[in-house]
Amino acid sequence: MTSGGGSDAVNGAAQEDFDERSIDILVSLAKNGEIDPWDIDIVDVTDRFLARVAELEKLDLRVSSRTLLFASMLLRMKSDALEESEPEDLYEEESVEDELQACFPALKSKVRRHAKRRVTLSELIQELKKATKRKEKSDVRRFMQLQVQEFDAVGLAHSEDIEGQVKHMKRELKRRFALRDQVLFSELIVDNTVEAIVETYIPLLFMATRRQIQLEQKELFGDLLITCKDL
Amino acid sequence: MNDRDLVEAALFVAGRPLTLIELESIVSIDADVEGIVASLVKEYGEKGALEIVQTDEDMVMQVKSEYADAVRPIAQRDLETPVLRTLAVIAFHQPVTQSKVAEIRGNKAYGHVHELEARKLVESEPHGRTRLLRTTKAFADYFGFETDSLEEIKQSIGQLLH
Amino acid sequence: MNDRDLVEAALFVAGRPLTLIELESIVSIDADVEGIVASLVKEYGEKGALEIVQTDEDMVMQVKSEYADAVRPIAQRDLETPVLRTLAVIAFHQPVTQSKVAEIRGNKAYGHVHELEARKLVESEPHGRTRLLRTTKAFADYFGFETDSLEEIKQSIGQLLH
Repeated sequence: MTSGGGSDAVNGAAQEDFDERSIDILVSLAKNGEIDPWDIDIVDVTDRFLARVAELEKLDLRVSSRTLLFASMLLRMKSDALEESEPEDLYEEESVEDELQACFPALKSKVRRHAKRRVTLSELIQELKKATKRKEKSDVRRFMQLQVQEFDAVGLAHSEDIEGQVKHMKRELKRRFALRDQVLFSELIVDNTVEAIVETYIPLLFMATRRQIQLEQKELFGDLLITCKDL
Repeated sequence: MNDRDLVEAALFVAGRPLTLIELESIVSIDADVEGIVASLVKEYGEKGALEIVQTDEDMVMQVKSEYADAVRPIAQRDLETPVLRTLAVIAFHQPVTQSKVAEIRGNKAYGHVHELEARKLVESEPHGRTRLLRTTKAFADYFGFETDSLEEIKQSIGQLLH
Repeated sequence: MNDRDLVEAALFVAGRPLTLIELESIVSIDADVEGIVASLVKEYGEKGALEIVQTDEDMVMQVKSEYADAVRPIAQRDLETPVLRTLAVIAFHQPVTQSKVAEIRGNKAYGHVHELEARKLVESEPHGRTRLLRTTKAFADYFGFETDSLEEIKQSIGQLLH
């Protein structure tokens, strides 16, 4: 595997090439010691992956669009990782050179009782009832998602004229940036369908990677704030 | 600081039975720990909601049984709710694959199964690419099932569920 | 069962500060919980190794400070060391953004902050895309600071550091 160049992305091989290239980026990060493959920190990997994507400007366009989608998946994982941290994280060993190790014993807490009681059978049954209810709800949600998934976002990104979309978006944004510094993603959506949202989002991703704009999301699932950088 | 108070403080913070040796490790060298415990048992027995119970081997400070039910909702449980919920799903569907449990409970279930195995409430064996989970004898003991037969446990749970 | 004993049992099993509302939920409907707590505070204060401490919002049963060090080895660990260390970082740098804490302590810090907020030792408010963290009155209380002024707490910790 080589990173960057050598593009023989002919239709059938495109998917494989994408996978290879994305993984290639990760492997080269690992080789350079920038990530530890046995201890992946998704937040860190995402940041480094995005930085590397930005470096690889000469990528074949089709492959690059898939790589960006890959990056957006990583970003999603990153936000999930930031949102919730598994409880087992709490008990991981700490590195010994922590400078605060020596200081904290000096802060002594009050001594309270921390006994825990056993769970009763009826509490176990209560939880089973709740688990069953939740499952029913999530089944309904999954069914509804299936309807949406029939639309293939990846396929769209792959087949459409991305550069054309980027150009169009650039014009649209320049017009708006002439009047103010920031634009909301929701303003750009002409039609509230999944297709229209993805068609608006993908060119923005390209422009963000090329550092022409900056995308910011203040809160999870909130609106995207677009700032002009170098249009 | 007197030895009576040290023993009282130790029994309070431990939250579990303490042995004579453990108590002796914190009081002054010539203290009569057995005598102190005996007088604490009497003193606590006479008034209040707490008691000190002594067996041959150890002694514990606890809530008198008549108050136990009333304050149970306030006491912290030794299994966190999400983990307990995963355990309930396993107990009801067992023997059940880990992937099925993850499907019902989400990916966090893998961590929960890990904890439940460490607590020896659940055991697993390889099953294709996933693992097959079931509850253990320790689970039956913990929840007061008279049997550790999976079928009978599932039946009991099924009856309680409806 | 009497209400005084129910309050005593509740404070014992909780192992954490209880609010008036929590206590009221277990005693009889016409009980004077505040009066009961006040008399328990007095009663415990007069003798023995335990105390009941009441603040504006809540009350807790704990070991009197003169016995704390002696029985600390017996007490079950409360906050795990990594969580304590994150708390120390917050207390020393406060008010501090969650992202800054994560930068110092790694991504595990998000889980730690979650636990510290649940324990009410740390509180947060939105701050741009991250959150601004500071210690609470309960923190000052739990670690025996005489003040809950952030500046004074930071200074005390700074002195301990050097």
